[in-house]
Amino acid sequence: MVISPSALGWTILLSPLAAACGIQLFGVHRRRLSATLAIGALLVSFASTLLWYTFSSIVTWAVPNPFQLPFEASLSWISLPGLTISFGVLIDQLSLLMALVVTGVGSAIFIYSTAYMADDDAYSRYFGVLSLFAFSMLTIVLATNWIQLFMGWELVGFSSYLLIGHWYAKPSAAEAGKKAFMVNRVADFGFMLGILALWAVLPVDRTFHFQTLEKQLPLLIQTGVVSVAVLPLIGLLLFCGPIGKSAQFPLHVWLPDAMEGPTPVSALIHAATMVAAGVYMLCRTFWLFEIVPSVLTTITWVGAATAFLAACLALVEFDLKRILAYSTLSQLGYMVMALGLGGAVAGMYHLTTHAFFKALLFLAAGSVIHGTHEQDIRKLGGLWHSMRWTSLAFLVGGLALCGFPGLSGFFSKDEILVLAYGHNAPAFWLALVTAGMTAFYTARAWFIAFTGKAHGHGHESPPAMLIPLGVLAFLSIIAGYIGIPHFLGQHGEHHAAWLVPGLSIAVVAVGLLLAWLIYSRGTVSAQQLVQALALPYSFLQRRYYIDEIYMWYVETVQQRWIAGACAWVERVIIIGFLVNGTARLTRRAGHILRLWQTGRVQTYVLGFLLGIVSLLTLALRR
Amino acid sequence: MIGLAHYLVLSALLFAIGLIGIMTRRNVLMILLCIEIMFNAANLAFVAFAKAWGNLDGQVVVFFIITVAAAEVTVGLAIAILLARQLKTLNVDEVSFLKW
Amino acid sequence: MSCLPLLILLAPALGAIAIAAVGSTRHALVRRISVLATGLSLIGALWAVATYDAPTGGYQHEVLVPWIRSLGIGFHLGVDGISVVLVLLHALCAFTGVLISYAIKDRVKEYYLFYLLLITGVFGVFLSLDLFFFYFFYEMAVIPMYPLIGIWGSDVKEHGVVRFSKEYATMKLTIYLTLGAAVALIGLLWLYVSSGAGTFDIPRLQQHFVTSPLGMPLQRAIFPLLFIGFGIIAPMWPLHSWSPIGHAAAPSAVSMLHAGVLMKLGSYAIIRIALSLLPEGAQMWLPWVAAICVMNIIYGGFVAMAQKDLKLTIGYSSSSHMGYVLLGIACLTPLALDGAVLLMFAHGLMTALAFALVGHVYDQTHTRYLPDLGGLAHQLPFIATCGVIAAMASSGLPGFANFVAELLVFLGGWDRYPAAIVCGVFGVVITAVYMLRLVRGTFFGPRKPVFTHVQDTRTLFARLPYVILVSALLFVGCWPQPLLRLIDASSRPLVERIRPSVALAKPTPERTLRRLPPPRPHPAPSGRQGHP
Amino acid sequence: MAENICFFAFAGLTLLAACTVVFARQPLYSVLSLLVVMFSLAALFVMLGAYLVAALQVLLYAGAVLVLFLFVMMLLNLEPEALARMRLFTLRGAGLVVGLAIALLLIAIVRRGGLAGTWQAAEGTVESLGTVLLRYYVLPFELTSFLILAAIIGAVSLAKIKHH
Amino acid sequence: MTIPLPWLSVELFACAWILVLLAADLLLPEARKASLWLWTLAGLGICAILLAGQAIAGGHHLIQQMFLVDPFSRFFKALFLGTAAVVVVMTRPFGRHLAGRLGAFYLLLFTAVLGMLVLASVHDLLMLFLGLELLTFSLYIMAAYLRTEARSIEAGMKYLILGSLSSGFLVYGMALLYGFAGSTHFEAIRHAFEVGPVPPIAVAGLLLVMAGLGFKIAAVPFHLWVPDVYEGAPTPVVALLSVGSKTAGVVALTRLLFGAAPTMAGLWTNVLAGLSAATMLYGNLGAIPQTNIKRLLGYSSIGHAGYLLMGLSAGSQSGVEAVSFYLVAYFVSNLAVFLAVTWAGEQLGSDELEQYNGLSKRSPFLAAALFIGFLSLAGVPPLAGFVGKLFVMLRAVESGRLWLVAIGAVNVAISLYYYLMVIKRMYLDAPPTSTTFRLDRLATVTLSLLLLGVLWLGIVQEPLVRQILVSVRP
Repeated sequence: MVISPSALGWTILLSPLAAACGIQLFGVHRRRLSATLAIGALLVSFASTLLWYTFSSIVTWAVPNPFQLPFEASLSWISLPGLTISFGVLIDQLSLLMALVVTGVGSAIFIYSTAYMADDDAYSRYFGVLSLFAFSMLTIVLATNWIQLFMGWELVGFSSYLLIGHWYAKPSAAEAGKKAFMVNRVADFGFMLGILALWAVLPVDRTFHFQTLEKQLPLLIQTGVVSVAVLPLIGLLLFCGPIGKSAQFPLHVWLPDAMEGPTPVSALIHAATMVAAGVYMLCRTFWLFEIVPSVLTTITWVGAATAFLAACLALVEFDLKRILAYSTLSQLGYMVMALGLGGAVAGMYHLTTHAFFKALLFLAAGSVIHGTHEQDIRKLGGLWHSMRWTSLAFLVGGLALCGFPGLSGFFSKDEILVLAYGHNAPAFWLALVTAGMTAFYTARAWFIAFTGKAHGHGHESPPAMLIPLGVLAFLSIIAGYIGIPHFLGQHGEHHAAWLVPGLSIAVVAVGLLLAWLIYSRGTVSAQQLVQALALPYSFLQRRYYIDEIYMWYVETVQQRWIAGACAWVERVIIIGFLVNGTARLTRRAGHILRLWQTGRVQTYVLGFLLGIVSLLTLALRR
Repeated sequence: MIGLAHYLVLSALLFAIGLIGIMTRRNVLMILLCIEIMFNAANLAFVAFAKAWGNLDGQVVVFFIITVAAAEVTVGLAIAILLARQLKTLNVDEVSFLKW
Repeated sequence: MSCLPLLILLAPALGAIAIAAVGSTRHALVRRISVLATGLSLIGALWAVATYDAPTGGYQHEVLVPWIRSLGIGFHLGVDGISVVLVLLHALCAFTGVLISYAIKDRVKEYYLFYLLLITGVFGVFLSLDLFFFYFFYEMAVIPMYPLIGIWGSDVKEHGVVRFSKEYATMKLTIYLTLGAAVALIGLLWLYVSSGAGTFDIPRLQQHFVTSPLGMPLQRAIFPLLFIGFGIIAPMWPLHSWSPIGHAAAPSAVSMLHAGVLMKLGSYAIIRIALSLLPEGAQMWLPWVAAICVMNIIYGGFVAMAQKDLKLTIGYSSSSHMGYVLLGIACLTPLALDGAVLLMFAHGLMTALAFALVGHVYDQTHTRYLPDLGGLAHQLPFIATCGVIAAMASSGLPGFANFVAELLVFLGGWDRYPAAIVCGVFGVVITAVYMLRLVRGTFFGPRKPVFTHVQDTRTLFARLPYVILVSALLFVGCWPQPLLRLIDASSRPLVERIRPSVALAKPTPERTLRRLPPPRPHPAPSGRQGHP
Repeated sequence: MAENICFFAFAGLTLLAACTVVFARQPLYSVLSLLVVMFSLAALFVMLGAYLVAALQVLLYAGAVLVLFLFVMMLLNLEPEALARMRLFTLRGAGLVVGLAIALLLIAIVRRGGLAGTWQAAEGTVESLGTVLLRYYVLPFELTSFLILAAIIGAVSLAKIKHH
Repeated sequence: MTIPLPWLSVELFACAWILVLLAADLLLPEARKASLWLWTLAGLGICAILLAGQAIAGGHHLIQQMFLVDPFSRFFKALFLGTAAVVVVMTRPFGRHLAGRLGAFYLLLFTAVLGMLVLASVHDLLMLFLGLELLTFSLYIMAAYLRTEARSIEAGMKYLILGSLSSGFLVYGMALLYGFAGSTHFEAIRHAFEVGPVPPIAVAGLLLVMAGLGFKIAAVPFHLWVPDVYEGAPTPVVALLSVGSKTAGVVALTRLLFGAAPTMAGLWTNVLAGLSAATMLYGNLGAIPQTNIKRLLGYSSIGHAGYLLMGLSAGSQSGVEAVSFYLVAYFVSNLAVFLAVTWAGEQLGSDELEQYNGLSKRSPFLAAALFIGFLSLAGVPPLAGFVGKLFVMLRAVESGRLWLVAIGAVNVAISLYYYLMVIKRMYLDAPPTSTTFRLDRLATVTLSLLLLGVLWLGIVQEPLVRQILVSVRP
């Protein structure tokens, strides 16, 4: 059997879609079938990706390897004169890596879900939507053009909406889903405009196609056909997309709320893959952002701010999943910052390792929730004793997150810090502080929830949940050693400076130490600390009041003032005055006109005579 | 010299007097009388024009108009009788059930 | 001569006649006749779509019978790429509407009689290639709405207090549309008279205007008459207020046709008559139209946001979305016009779906007032699924036809009216706000005890209309090319005739950078090696 | 000269009598004044050479129509007060004004003249008129008979008293 | 001087049949008089046959300079005969009110028909006057025919007073025209207008005659009798008034304007346009607040007069064609409505609109007939009225009076409003009682035929249009 590269590529993309359709059509009331379909399809996808990876790395001499990177296969989706939009798979190092993460981590989480969601009524729906998500995510990853990317972009948003609101009976879940979708919509407003504007800057032969644009754009700018002046605006508009999807400040508000969804969902979508799509998109189209340094600066600062501000929020959070969510925000901030600093490889590297350890952390948290039905860390404690494997997994993940030397997070974060050190000193220091805070809040969660006295009795989770934990833990440990940057095309130039790793290790150590002192040893009372820092603490507790401001805008400004005003205009002016007024006027005219009809015959005669008078006047005037 | 215009002015005045009568009288019978005045005014005009043209057509028309007027009176009186009989009034102002 | 348009048009008409002849108690028979009649039309429409020869373009499947010779009126039916798509839309909505109407239990015979008359009228408009019959069917489609809403509709209530009675709604709708039609009629007659061609035949008038175009002052004067007249039904701001209230008061199957198809008559008429016969007038007025469209989109969206009645919300959303259609028309580029027509199709299906399921919710719960609803996804999983689908389609989620259409409008319009397009993209955000609120408020949330008796659609038959609509939306959304080919075959020549400069913007095939495989019937996984 | 005197005399009489018809309070006076109008008009007709018409005027109008009027008036036996009370309220005032306006307009129109003509009467004797009538106007003549028939039948069927 | 009697056969037979009816009324025993309606119908039928014979022979024949037998007149004569036939059908349920006087009623109906037949052929002012008076006298009497009912008497009285007034103006106008032309023949008058100069006296004469005819047509401001008389008079008479008399007025006006004053078109088209606008607006606006169906139909008939005048105001042959079509459409639609109203009035015991509540449940056929009839009157496709309105408006656009067309268009919506208000009562509101009723067979058949005509003319116009083209062509 000859495996064609395009067939393999399409298989990566389409098998989850097939599973989603299959579940929707046949599996609505068949739980096992649904799960099998979903997992099977994703595994097929994963296997295809691996095969592609393997074949592409084989070096052949006799004939050119058909699995040559980059590879593109596409179908014409819309083909009109002046507009061609294709739908296809673009396979290069970047997409291959991302596809591996999506399908690999995804498979682990799918398997984990079979146990986690075992008691759920909407089991089939869950897997159906999950498969749809996998398809959508792969659409983004393998996109050959902006429109396909945007389609995947929207579809992941939709699946995220469905999955966050999976337990729709819970008002908070329903609201959270809505919020996530809406915030992303706002961001996509800019994104869409960016896509349109980018399309339109080309005077002729407009295209959405990445590779074409990548080749053409520098040429066109050089020849002056495309003005450089418009590109910053386009870049900023396009960056709106990642701000929403990757939950950058100030549109980060949806991600913590998204924790209302089932935990595997949080792991897959709101930690490992979907939220990273923004970063991925920036990498994918880095050729564009490279041209506009001003946008890159903006990106850097947005990323750095997100990293820092989210870390601050994580310091005071008590919900285990929300802590992880803020840490996700923070780490996404790192990635975006890396991109802003010109380090696409570093960003992707961190994305990958983060996908492993953050998925691990979430799945571990899920395991905790599954075992204890509790996610407030203050009500947890001593899980180390009752849930040994889970705790171990959390520990590995946590340490990787902190950037503990030797674990994957250390390497990838280090890349970013090095980059920042080299390019942007303020950002570097901010990132460094953030690293310390990361270590602190991770350790805080660990010490409160996993060590100390047990509050209730949890029970260890079934193997279907533990095995994925093990796999991900393994990946979190080794991901720093398998040469991901190399695969992405970064060669040699290892930084001689030991200063950055050193500083980083020191800061992490300080963070861990502080957390140990406060939460394990109790040397410093957490209570006293809170009282001492009451004002900033409450400020953080209220999440900088950003939610309140948005709420005020949505509920008061938009709903009550703008929509209310429009509705008032509609009701009173257009319907009440113009339309009904005209109707009233007409009826009134009828009432007035018929007043002539007094019933007295002489009034009628008078009318007749008046008519005659006017006719005679006419005759006379002629 | 009395000419056509004299007769026509007379006819116009007569016609207008008839109109005024119709407008000002309230008794159906009086209104019918005033209508007769109007017809007569027209008759006068016809005859005058007949003389002006020197043909007899105008006079013939008057013959018909007189006949029609007579018939009209017949019908009018019949209705007046009905009014008096059924509504006990000949005052047109009182016969105004149908309105608006 | 082709009998296809005759089949499509006469099937519902004969159905109506048959129903008139049937005894008034034989409900099942009446329903069966209706299904048969609309089903035949649907088959005809599908056949017409399948057999329309896009490369040839122009009017096809023509039927021409001289009707009133002395005035140059002919019974001229036929389709081009634009109308064939709308015929299909109408056939789909009509067929599903008839199925949805199974919920009607009162005065069944009269209901279906009027319903089929309405259907006939709308088919007639889409199929007519003669101004007289165009107008004839146009008016004919309006009138059955009166009894349909008046008898089988429902009042629009708020806190249990009637805000708009159905009598008010239906009267307003009928009068408004008649007034609009009358205004358009003046334009049509003026056009006929001043053309000097002595014919009502649209293709012949088009040809006539090629050789002897209408003077600019006349075009400038006639265009607004036609635009406002037909724009009322489109519905164009600020003459839109009949439509949401009409939607809200109508029984669901009627709302389906009303919002799904009837509103498209206006935009279709603008394309078919105002644009194609008055090109210069159109050029002059369309920038203003674009401004109005922005009002439609933004204002309609915000008003929808403030509504608490499900149908009113969808009604205002329709008027907002029709703004995109008009915007696409106003842009007057091939892409935007393609998008506008495709959006008519997509929005028609979407809104039909939305009204169908709101109708089901209303039938079951006897309320459409958002604060009273909630948690219905527990009792109505199928309907809730459709609801989410409709909401997503409405807010332009990729995979649904609406996305493609809106995208095309945006792409096509970007060069012409970037500001309007920005507002249009913003309108998508607004749509998402109220649509999600609607879904959230109706279907999500805790199970409410008052709704324990509420039942989902159970049988496959009852689900059929929803399935048809959703599948059509998805099918076109995933694979729009077949329909776009048809639309483009007719819209491009139209735009090129109006604005010859656009023709220059066509890319030459040699300069396209990537060679693409020709469109395939199925998206089978295949492709071609890109640049190594 | 004599013609002038005659004309003005009869014209004045006509107008005077007509005004009396309109403004008299007693219906009887009105009817009798109308009789005067008829007679003076007949005189004018004679002056205009319309002899037969003048005769018909006297016979038909004065002799038949007005007698009928009187007869009905007696039949209905209504009191004079109720019959005619002239009050100048708005409607009547308006009527007066409009009537005068029409008179003025008509006079103005008539005085613009512009009419051709010989002012040479064709003698409207019985013979000449009869010839014209039955030669050229036989259709209207026949039609008139049915008109009268309709009027009579109608009047009878309206006014006759039920038997039962 | 010989008169070609065959060309007068219809009118002569009508005269003869009037005498037959008179004799029958006098001679037949009371019990047998119920069958008089059949006699009337038979008479109308024979008239129609004679008319058909004339039509086959064809041609234009001007008899004695005053009676023009041409396709145009034959076309409308057929319409008049049809109207009268339907009115006869209407009198069937109504007959019991007329015990003992039915014979005279049919006789008067026939004299009215005779008047209309004459009006269709007029080519002379005197003929016009006599035809008009013959028609009007019959209608005066018939309007007051329910002599025990105050409303009927009042209607008769008002109609008589205003009718006589208008006759007065007509006669005066005739006198002025005669003074201008020296003859009452249309030919002579046309000649005088052509030769010119045209003094004010001629214009005034023409306008006064138009006013007299405007009274028949119910053009504002000569329309004021209409609502009252429609409300008070017996319904079949109202039908005759509204269809027959109005059509006769329009026909006579057409004859007059096109036969006697074609060169004055510049004047009278403007006058007619002004009258038309006022008439449409008054009729349709005034109809809105009405609560009595007959009164409402009265106002609506004023509105229709406006459209008819609009067509005439085009001042062209094609305008007359449009008006002819409109009249036929109006004939079928309005007679269908009146037939239904007659029946409904008999069954409901009143013509108040309240009584029509829920009619669709009490008598679906009647309600459907009113539904279709009203919509046709409003001008909704696929019904006859729509085509009529379209044609009329088309011709008005041709004549360049867009403002008039605009008013006409607005009035379509206004008229639809009040028609729909009645339809709303019939279809949407609850009936006061649930008793149902049916029509007798004759009425059902007639009504069905009329409705079929409404539909047929709405869809297949070509045969009628051709017929009209043939008839109107000079």
